[in-house]
Amino acid sequence: MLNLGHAPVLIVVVLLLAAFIIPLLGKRQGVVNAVFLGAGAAAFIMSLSMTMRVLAEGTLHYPVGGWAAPYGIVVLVDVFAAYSSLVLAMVALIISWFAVYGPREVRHNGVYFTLILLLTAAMQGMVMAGDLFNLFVFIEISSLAAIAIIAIKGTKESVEASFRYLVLSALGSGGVLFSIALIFMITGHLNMEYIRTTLIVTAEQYPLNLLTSIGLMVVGFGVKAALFPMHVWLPDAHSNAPTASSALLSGLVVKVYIIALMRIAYLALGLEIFALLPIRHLFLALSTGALMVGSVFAMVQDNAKRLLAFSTVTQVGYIFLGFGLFSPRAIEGGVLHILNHAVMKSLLFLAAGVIIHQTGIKKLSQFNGLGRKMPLTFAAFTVGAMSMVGIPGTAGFISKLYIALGALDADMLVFAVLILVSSLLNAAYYFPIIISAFFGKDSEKEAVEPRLAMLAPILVLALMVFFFGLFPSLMVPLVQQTALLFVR
Amino acid sequence: MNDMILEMLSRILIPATQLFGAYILFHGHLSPGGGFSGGTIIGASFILYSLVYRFTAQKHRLKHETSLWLEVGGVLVYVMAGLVGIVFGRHFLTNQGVFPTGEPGRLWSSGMILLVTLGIGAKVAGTVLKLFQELLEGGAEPDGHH
Amino acid sequence: MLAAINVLLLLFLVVCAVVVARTKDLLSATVIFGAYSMVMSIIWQQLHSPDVAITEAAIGAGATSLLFLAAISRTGRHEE
Amino acid sequence: MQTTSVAVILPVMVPLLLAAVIYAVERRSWRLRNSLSVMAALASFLLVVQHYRTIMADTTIVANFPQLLPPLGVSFRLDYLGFFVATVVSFVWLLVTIYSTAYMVKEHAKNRYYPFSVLTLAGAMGVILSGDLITFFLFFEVMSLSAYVLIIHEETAVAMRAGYRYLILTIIGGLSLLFSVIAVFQQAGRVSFTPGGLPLEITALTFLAFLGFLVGFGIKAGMVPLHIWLPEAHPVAPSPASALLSGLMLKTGAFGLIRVTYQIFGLEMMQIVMWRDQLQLLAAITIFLGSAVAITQDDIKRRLAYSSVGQMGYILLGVGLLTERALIGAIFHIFAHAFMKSSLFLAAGAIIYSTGKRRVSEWVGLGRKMPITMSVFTVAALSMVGVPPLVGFVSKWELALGALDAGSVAYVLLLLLSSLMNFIYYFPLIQNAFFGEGVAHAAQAKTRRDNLPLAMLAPMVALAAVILLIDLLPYNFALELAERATYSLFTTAR
Amino acid sequence: MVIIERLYMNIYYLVAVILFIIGFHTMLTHNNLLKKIMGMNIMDTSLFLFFVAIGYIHGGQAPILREGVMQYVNPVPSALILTGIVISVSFTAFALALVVLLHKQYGTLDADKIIALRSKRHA
Amino acid sequence: MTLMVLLGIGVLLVLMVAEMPLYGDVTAPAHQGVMQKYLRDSARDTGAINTIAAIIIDYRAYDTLGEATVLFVAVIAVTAAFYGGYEHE
Repeated sequence: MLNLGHAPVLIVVVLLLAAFIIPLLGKRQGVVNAVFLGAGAAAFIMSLSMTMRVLAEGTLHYPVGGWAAPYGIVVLVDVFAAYSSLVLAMVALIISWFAVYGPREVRHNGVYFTLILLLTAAMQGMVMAGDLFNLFVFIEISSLAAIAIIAIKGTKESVEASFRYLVLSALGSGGVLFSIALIFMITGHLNMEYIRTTLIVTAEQYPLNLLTSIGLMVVGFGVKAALFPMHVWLPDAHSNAPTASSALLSGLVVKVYIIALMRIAYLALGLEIFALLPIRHLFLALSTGALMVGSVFAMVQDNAKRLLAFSTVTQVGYIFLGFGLFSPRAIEGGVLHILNHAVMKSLLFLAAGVIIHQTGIKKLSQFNGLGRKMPLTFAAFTVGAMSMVGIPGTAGFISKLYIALGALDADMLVFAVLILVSSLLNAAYYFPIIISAFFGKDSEKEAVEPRLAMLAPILVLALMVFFFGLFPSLMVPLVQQTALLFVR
Repeated sequence: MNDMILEMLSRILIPATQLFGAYILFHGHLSPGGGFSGGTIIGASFILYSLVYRFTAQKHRLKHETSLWLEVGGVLVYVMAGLVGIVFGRHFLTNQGVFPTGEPGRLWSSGMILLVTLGIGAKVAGTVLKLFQELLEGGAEPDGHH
Repeated sequence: MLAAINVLLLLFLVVCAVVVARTKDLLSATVIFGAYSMVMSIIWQQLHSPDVAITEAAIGAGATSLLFLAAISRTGRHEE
Repeated sequence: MQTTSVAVILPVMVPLLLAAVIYAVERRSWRLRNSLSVMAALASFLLVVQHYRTIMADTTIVANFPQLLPPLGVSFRLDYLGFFVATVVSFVWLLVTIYSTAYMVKEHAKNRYYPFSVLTLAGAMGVILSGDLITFFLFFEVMSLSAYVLIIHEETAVAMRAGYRYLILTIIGGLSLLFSVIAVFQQAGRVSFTPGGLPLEITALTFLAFLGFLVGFGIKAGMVPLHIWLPEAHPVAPSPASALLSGLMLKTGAFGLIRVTYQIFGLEMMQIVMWRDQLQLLAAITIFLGSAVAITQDDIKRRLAYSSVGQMGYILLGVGLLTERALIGAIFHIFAHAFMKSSLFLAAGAIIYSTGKRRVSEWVGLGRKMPITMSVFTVAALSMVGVPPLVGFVSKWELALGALDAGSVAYVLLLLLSSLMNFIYYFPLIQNAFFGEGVAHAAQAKTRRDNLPLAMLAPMVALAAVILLIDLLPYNFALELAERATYSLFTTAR
Repeated sequence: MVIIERLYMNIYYLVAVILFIIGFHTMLTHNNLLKKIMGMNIMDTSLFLFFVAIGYIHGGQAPILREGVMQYVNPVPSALILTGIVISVSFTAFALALVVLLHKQYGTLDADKIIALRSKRHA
Repeated sequence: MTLMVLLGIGVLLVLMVAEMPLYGDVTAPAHQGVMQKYLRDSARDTGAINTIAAIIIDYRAYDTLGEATVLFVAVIAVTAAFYGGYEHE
């Protein structure tokens, strides 16, 4: 009955349906878990099949309601969308597993799972949206859900951080909505592809409108994606959330906005306009700031989760750097880094969460000797950290390699050097943790490995770091075709 | 004293508001209005109701289960209406050719639109009331939720 | 004539917005915000968008103000 | 001639897998753990040596995996140079591992030592057998990072500090290597070890690439002024680990420099630009400073570490002179120094193991107490000084001839000076050990001679035997291999 | 002069932009959390006004189809705004819930005081 | 500082307003896109004479599903904020 040709909406709908049903199930925890994980798995399978299909047949246009563009809403799945959807579904499924079997940090699991499902559904909808306003609706759902999974922890810090996140996020939404209004005003369309064809004609007539609109778009998405000067909300928000939320937020949510922005850039604005305006150079400047500031702030942190949050600021900088350099290989690197960072940052957050749960220690300075007591957890943490630094053989190396190659292709030697310097800075704050954990003096704290169900997602992610580090060729066709979308 | 006047007033006001809301809801496809505005108006009437009787009868407070079913029922109707399209071999949320669209201008026309409007109306009414109540007294007791 | 009324309404809108931002009394601010929404809804009616006008009257002026009132009743009426 | 065979990755993969197995079994049985560790080195050695005939038939064995790490691709290759160095490394590793099974008994955390030692071996073999820069870099990092665990094995504050310095420098080196790899790829479109890919006109990028290689390999090889981690790290590691680090791991830096000089940049480019001179100058400073500072050290392992710095200078000089003789000398010295320095460290380790004396000044009369150990030490030390017919002499001879070929008489004098300094820091020690009179040792004179387990004695003796005998054999196959490696490098590099 | 004339003709857009700035400013700089939320609402409604003004056509009638009407106004912005209003109220509701919680936890609604209290707790 | 920035943004936006297509102009680009079809065909396509209803619940029904979901998220989020955490100080 179910034709997988409907996957572009079914992925979203299945996740939404599960989200709607879970509150009805009440306290039947087993059923709730089954529905939660089942929906995630179904989304993953559909996403996989959809990706295969996109690779075989090219871009999919799914007209919702049967109304073809420009009248109806079209879900537009190109390689970039398929890739992003796959990454989202995969990593979200693993984090969902952790949310079920990991340490319990919220009282109402049902509510928590509902929010996670809504968040993932919105993210899936966002990366596949072919219509600007549809994109906006999904942005709002994901923003609201993302804030809620921070506030659900209920501590003073998390509520305060989530309020701040909400205010800035609302500002960003306002910017995006304004920009959509301006674009609609000068094109009369909301479908991205029609906007592009119309803009070619009308852009000259309304240059200031277009410029403002793009500026608002960049700022709006920049706030949500924590691009460098707009990252101020991120460290508090990500570090005060429950562990699974932190992983989800840092690993996926910030990146989804980058994906959406880049999709708008090539689908709605068109490369001509993107190349005409100095957006690229803005990206380059801001990501340089992100690389430096994120690392420097991360170095002085003693709270494990805060350190990881600041590191996210840096890594977002890498992705923007890849897109800003705009040579095919740099874009491939940026796109790969979306996956790689999703995997390794989730890994680090989950491992840190497990460590905090098993030992009660939040401070990095007290991690000494814990590595010997919890070897598997810390080995996984080490793998993630090595990937962050960019040790070859791990996933993080590949994306850095690509971005650095792309920097040379774009004749910008300085950014290749910048990446290396930033790797060094990463090493300077990740390695001391590992060293003190494995070789430091024993602390008095008792610590044991968690049970296998809790450890499993971490180990799976650690294996994935190696897997994508050694066999990136699996993703390369997708990534290369994605780069072709940008550089035609 | 005050309560009596309030009660008298509300006895007239609440049904009137609800009637107005229902009109807006049912005529969403014919005249201005629709699920969201109609639902909000009905929800507002419930809010009025709960405010007026708040001190006299705590039991009048909308039950958790009821509001939940309103909430979820509304969106489920929506999603199910959408899935019907897929089952019929068309696209998600297809109206034309799947639902009877009827004759334009009549009350029972426009197929899915009316159905979905009613669903949304129920959902929004529940949501508005629920949000208001939670903001007014939510989180007061440690485990007052269930 | 009608244009003049519209301009007046717009002016009223801006004044309302400034007053909302300036008033120290949160309850008054909420009430003025309700008025602001109401005026907004009238303007939309003038612009021949009755659907939006009704929705704004119900949600913007009605529900939002009610929610604000509920929150203010929990947190206190005056800005510190 | 070239043949493709996946067998060439086995010397890397077998220890890599065995490292995991050792980690898994170590809690069950220490016997199994030890024998597996030895097996890993032995397997590597045999898997390399089995290709002897193929290699001697002028054939290069390659294995390419372009799907891995796109767009660069992973590839392995076994040529003369690789075969020679791989044989040396795996053989010495085998001996040192046998030695360590006895030596490490006294140490803690043995379960950590063995897997990481084997992992380091896998990394080193990967470096040597790699067919392109990115594979080289990959295994270079594996080796460097696992060596960190060997260095800080004792976990004392000193060791941690030395280890941290090593780690930071390693990462800096790794990053500059990575930069150079990327730059080479960008300029040449490929990173395989075949000269001529780079455009001949020198861009800023090519120069930076060269600089990156120099820094990356210089740090590993202990080139002055990047040697600062070396005299800290080698003394704090357990003696077999020091032997591995000093005798073998340093060589990968020099090995990489040879690869890069002859097979990435090519002779022509090295001669056009002045990089050759810079390299020579750095090498000369390294030789001089390393040897000079070694004289002043009292801790035996520090003295040996500085001596390593000086000896690495020989190899770098041989690379930098760009003449065939000099390169023969350099490649042969990789072999010679591996054997000499390993036996020195093993002997020093044996002495520390049974007497606990690290200071040279306390070694009075030790020669009478531990004659075998001390003889091994003596043979190796004499070879370091360059006494014929020991191996050390051969490499110095070739180097000197190479320097003459290049018309640089000054370097011949430098070599002589360095030999003299070697003499100064080894000879008094030996004299003191055999003929010195120490009151303090009268009490211990009754103990059994040497008093060492066979597993420690045998490897030392084997190493010393090679040092003594290889040049006396009718057919010095090591020199032969070094010559062939050099010729093949020179013929392809032109 | 031309600019001012155009500004007057586009007065709806102009007012929308002014309201946007007022809302933005209130949201960003006002210390009281409830005021921030009101600023958010003003900002959102300004955008809705902007949208509706885009859709207006001189002489157009409300887009409810009936006989004898030649020109309707553009229905698309109105349809979008309906969505926008609902999103705005959702955000407001959640923000108010957070404000209530913050008031319960910190006893104040002043952003500066909350930050001061938080850093004191940390120290 | 903030004021200056806002002033700058304000001037930019006002300039932009001056550049915009004229208000109420039937030839403005916004009215050339999808509007005509909606007004022409909505009754036939959907059976609703309120074009806006036709747009929100038929042509752009996916958006409205999202809209309903936003409300749902709001309720769940408020519930989460009030009852989610363990810690209530």
